[in-house]
Amino acid sequence: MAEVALVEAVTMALAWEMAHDDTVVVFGEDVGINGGVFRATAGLQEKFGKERVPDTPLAENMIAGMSVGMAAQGLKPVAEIQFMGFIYPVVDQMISHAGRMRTRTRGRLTCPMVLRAPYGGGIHAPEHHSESTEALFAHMPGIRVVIPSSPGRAYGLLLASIRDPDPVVFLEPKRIYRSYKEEVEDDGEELPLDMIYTLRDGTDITLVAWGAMIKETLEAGEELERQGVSAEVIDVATIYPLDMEGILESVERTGRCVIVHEAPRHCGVGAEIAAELAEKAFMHLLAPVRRVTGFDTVMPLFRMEKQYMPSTKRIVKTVLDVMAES
Amino acid sequence: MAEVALVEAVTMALAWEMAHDDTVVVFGEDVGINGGVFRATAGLQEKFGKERVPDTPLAENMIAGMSVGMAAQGLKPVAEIQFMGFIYPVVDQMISHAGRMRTRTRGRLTCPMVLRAPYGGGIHAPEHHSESTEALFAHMPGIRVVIPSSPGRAYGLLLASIRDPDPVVFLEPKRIYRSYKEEVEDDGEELPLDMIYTLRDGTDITLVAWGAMIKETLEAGEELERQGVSAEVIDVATIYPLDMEGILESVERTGRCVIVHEAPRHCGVGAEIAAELAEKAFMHLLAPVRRVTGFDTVMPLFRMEKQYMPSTKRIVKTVLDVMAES
Amino acid sequence: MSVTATFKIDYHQFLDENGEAHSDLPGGKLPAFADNPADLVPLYRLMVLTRLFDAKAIALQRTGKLGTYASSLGHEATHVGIGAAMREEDCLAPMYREYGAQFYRGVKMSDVLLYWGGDERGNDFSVPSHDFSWCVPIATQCLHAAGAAVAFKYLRQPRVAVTVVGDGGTSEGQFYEAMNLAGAWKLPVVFVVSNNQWAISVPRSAQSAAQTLAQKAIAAGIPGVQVDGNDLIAVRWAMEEALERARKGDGPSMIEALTYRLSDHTTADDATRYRENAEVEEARRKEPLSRTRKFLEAQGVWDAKQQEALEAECAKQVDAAVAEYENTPVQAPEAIFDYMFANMPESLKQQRDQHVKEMNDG
Amino acid sequence: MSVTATFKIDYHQFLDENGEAHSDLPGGKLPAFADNPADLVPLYRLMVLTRLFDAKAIALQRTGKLGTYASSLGHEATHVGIGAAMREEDCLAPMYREYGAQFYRGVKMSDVLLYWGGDERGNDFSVPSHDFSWCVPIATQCLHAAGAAVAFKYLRQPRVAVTVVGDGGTSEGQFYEAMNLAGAWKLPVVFVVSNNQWAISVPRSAQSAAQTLAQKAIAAGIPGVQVDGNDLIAVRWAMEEALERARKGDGPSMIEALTYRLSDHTTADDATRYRENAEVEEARRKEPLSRTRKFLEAQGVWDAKQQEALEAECAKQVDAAVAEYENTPVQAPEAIFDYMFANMPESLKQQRDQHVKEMNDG
Ligand SMILES: Cc1ncc(C[n+]2csc(CCOP(=O)(O)OP(=O)(O)O)c2C)c(N)n1
Ligand SMILES: Cc1ncc(C[n+]2csc(CCOP(=O)(O)OP(=O)(O)O)c2C)c(N)n1
Ligand SMILES: [Mg+2]
Ligand SMILES: [Mg+2]
Repeated sequence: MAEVALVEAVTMALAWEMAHDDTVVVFGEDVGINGGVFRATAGLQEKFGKERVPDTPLAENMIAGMSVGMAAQGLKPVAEIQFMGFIYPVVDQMISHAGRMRTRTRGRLTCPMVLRAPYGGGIHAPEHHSESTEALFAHMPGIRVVIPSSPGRAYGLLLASIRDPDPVVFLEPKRIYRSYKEEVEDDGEELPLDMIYTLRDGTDITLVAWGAMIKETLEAGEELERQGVSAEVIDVATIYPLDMEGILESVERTGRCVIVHEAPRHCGVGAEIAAELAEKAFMHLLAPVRRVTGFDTVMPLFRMEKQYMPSTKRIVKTVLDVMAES
Repeated sequence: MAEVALVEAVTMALAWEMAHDDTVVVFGEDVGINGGVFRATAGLQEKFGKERVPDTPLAENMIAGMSVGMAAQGLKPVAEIQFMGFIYPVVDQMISHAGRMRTRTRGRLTCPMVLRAPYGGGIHAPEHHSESTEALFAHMPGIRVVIPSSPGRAYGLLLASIRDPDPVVFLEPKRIYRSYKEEVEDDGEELPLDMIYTLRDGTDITLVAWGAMIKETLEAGEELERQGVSAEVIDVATIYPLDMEGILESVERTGRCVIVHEAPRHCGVGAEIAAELAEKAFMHLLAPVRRVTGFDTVMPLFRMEKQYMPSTKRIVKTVLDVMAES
Repeated sequence: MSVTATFKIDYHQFLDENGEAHSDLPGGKLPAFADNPADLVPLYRLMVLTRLFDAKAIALQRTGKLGTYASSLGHEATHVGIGAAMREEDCLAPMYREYGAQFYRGVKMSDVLLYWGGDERGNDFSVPSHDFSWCVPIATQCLHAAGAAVAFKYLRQPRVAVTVVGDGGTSEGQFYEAMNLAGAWKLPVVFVVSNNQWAISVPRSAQSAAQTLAQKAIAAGIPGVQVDGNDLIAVRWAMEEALERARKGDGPSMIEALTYRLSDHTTADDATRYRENAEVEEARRKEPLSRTRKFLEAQGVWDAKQQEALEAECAKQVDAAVAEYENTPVQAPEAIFDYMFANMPESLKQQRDQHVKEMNDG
Repeated sequence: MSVTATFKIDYHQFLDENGEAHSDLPGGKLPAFADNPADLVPLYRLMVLTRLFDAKAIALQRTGKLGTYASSLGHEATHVGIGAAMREEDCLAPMYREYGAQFYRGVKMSDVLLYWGGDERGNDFSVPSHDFSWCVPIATQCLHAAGAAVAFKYLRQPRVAVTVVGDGGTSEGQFYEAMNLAGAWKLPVVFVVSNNQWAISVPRSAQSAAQTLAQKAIAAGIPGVQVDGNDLIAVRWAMEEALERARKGDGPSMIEALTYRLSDHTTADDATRYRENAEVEEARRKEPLSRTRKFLEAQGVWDAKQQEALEAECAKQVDAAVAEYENTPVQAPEAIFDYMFANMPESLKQQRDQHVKEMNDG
């Protein structure tokens, strides 16, 4: 069993699935000899050849559109978009075709594709390199949006995403690509999609987060423990479809919820979760559901990006406010 | 004072502003001699010439990108996207540039552009012609999203949108383009953006809607009156930024809220409103906030589209459920 | 200064407007597939069927029995020429009016009616089961064809993807991106530009300063050629050349077929608003059916009696398709949900169950 | 069969790798702007400044004082050639490494440092106040230039928009859409393809089957030309031709400048992973500075002493810019919010006020 970082778990899952399924093809800008700008595809071209790991011309909409065509005709494309800030040209093909192919043709043609992209801020990157716009994809019918927050979940969820017969947007929290390693068995075992992962048990409040923000949220859980508040921490993992049963079960127990995400607040995925709670946990809520999120601004250039990112401190403070309100 | 339908009010506003501001240029696919596929630009090319009302080559991303360039260099582009189903190629230019130009350059360059598009279902149109994806734009920092629901508001809000120094996505509910006429004075008077419009006073529950769904929501208000429930009806009008003060004021009074929209439920704008209420109206809510929305599916082709669209009946039933819960 | 690259665009026509073979043919004769003119009769028959179907569909729309419909009037040679040149195992990624090509490949008239009648089942062709369905977002289908070609090449299948895009569609970046990819990767794909001179109300001249649309292939470094799109033989010939090239592994090509949209853009359009009748009349003189018929008659393989019989037979077939369409009951409420995912999410199941319940409760 | 259109792509070079004037010049001599070689000295000085600045910026990044930085090493002739040909009132829509062009137009070295140092104020050039700032999403700037050109044409201003895009960027649909619009509307805009042979790790040959990138102009029906991008005179000459054409109302054109990215893609890249040192060495022999210097020395307008003085002077200027950069305090917390809208929404005000409060509370 190997100790791997999140980005290495991605590579490991890609390699496993390529070795076991001939129809899996990995491609994108600079994924070949360069192994991807974050090295997520490092070594794959060497191992599987240029035809299975080709560099594409530089065009993201093209990458999405060709994936749709490949997926409809018997392949399992796993395409990389270099940064989420450059993913927007794919919106058209994803919403107009990827998410529709099955229902449009009553199941005659399908679209088993995965679009991978590193996302999120906090790595001192240039303009457009720190985006968190998962909510755009979560609003598209027919498309799963999956975000791992640990090496193990990166491995298992990516395998499940590739094997899923429908399109998946798989967003990788690049801030924690290499922040720590954990043991991950390279056994081809997938982890279930459409399901939350409870990372910390608690009784007073439920903290809901995903991606890199899991780090701050778990830290907040520790800090709150010290201050006498028992926080449950949930990794949503699949952003659409949401496992609302799982979240509700927790919130009904704790009676309180704070949702944490890096994306802008307005119409972020946190809004959907809070709205569902407002409807379905109404009788159980002891305090308002609050969100700790990015601002409704453009992510500032990196000199000030830390101010934009939800901090452990902001999470703790919000939780204490919520505790005080009930 | 003329009796005009909503689409005619759009034309009237465009003509007024073109007559009074030389920098306003109207363009898009088929907007010229054809006057737009819905006739929203009818007569403008004749009146203002080909240079001010040109047909563009067929490319939506191009329309958005050239608008950014025009707006940054002294013009006020008012571009039409033929249907919201074809708006997705603009996402890149809007999120990467239109919404960023001012903050990126610390105000040196700005982007006073308007992107108009008819949106919504219910007119028996072909595939891709019935989309309601306002939530995608509402999640983009720096961009206003405005939706009128009457001829008068179409006129006043479009004028305000063109005059606003920042980018506006102006979505026109095509199902009610010609469903009725009302008197609109062609006096160049704008209506305020960033503000709700209360269309019906009530004391028991607040119904929040926008666009064409205002019709069913008002009908539901009438029907509920007959059943002894006094419903306030709010037209949100500006989808981002939301006038949450206005909505909160009402919900704090009524203690109940149902939100209605045609777009898919998951991560729709209704989620943001419900989330805000869950946080800020917590102490005032007598019942869960419910949403009556489109399904999390692709809008079915038109033989079944009526089933998809929120009906007056579904709204009434939901309101009665909410009343029963408190 | 030196010249670093030179290019030319050829134009091909075999049959002129009167159905007479062009004097200046390559090798002095028609392509092999036209050696025996009787072999062209089935193609002509399909052109006639397509046109009669088209008229019927418009009539259905006018009487409220069909939704908006995109006519193929005037495009029959281009469309049937494409269909006839392709093999069954090839894959078509059409836009929204290539019925002639699709009928040749097995799509049923009732499929077309269902689709424009607002029923997804129109896209569920039993044959050709691997073809893409109609594609409304302009030019997006070009990338699907390129992707399909990636699959064929990767899977070592001797198949070719064919896509059709309009003159208007050549202004979309996706069209160019698809050709560029196809060129860079030498993909087995053929791009057909159906240049019918109009994109709704926008004339070809307003789309681009390029003298020909075929020259857009130069940007991708792939062969581009212009043909008379109302000449069945020219279209089929150019298609066969391109398909052969692709099948041999020599990569993609592009064909600009010059035709004319004799109808309104769709039944929702009124072309008299923006174009001169004289232009339409002029184009009508070049339309494909009469010239094909004249050619076949001159070759002695067709006559007025056969024409009459054909028209009667086509009318029957069309009526049968209409009956099939009209007798297709609406889908069950579940159908809105059931094809969204192979593994339906819990939340969607809940929406479905509630909806079905509400529909049943009336 | 007939030939319906023919095209050719010219290649221009005035100074060869050794700084010697090409034997086969149009009209037998250099362009007018080079009549007096001394006039080229300021351009050369700027090329040297740009290169020294570049080395300093990389050093700053290596020592943690700057973020990721995109080097312009090897592109100086292309960039300064562009800048020198433009008028003040023209408008540049750059990508992210055209410092030479931007310095010529008035952008300060400290602006560049601020931008890559993560501070928006780097985009707030006081001069040229109408130019676009750096553009990271590849090829999107092409449409801004086309839009700017629409504005200039509409406002009857004799101004031209200029945009620069990379060889990789020519694969993006936006590049093509912008050229196509410019052609169709005869816009005063010049597209420069800075073909430095690499798009990060992807070589030019993998981007497109097109033999030249200049021929992509043919798709848009606009003039396209290829020049030696390491030849300052060729770049400036082609730019002046194109600008003149545009200013006269004769529409857009495209210039492919052949150069080479001698550096890593950015400081975040390691080019040794994917390209051979031999190739880089070969390219280094053709780099622009030494050939310009040799030419000027041969013309008697430059010598080693001047060079030495220049380098000292540049070092001082660069140091001053670095000091200015390093002494720029971080913006106030409000700055995250204050430029989002002219009329700030209430909800954003609340977010701002809360954030400012939290920052003040520590
Ligand atoms: C991306 C996109 N934009 C706009 C439309 C609306 N629209 C439908 S057909 C059409 C014109 C297409 O013209 P052309 O490509 O020449 O094809 P034709 O209809 O003439 O066969 C337009 C603008 C669309 N379907 N898709
Ligand atoms: C739309 C988009 N996709 C991907 C990237 C990431 N990226 C940055 S530079 C680059 C390569 C650009 O190559 P080229 O256009 O040749 O310009 P060069 O950097 O060589 O000057 C890539 C892929 C980006 N910035 N924008
Ligand atoms: Mg056309
Ligand atoms: Mg390059």
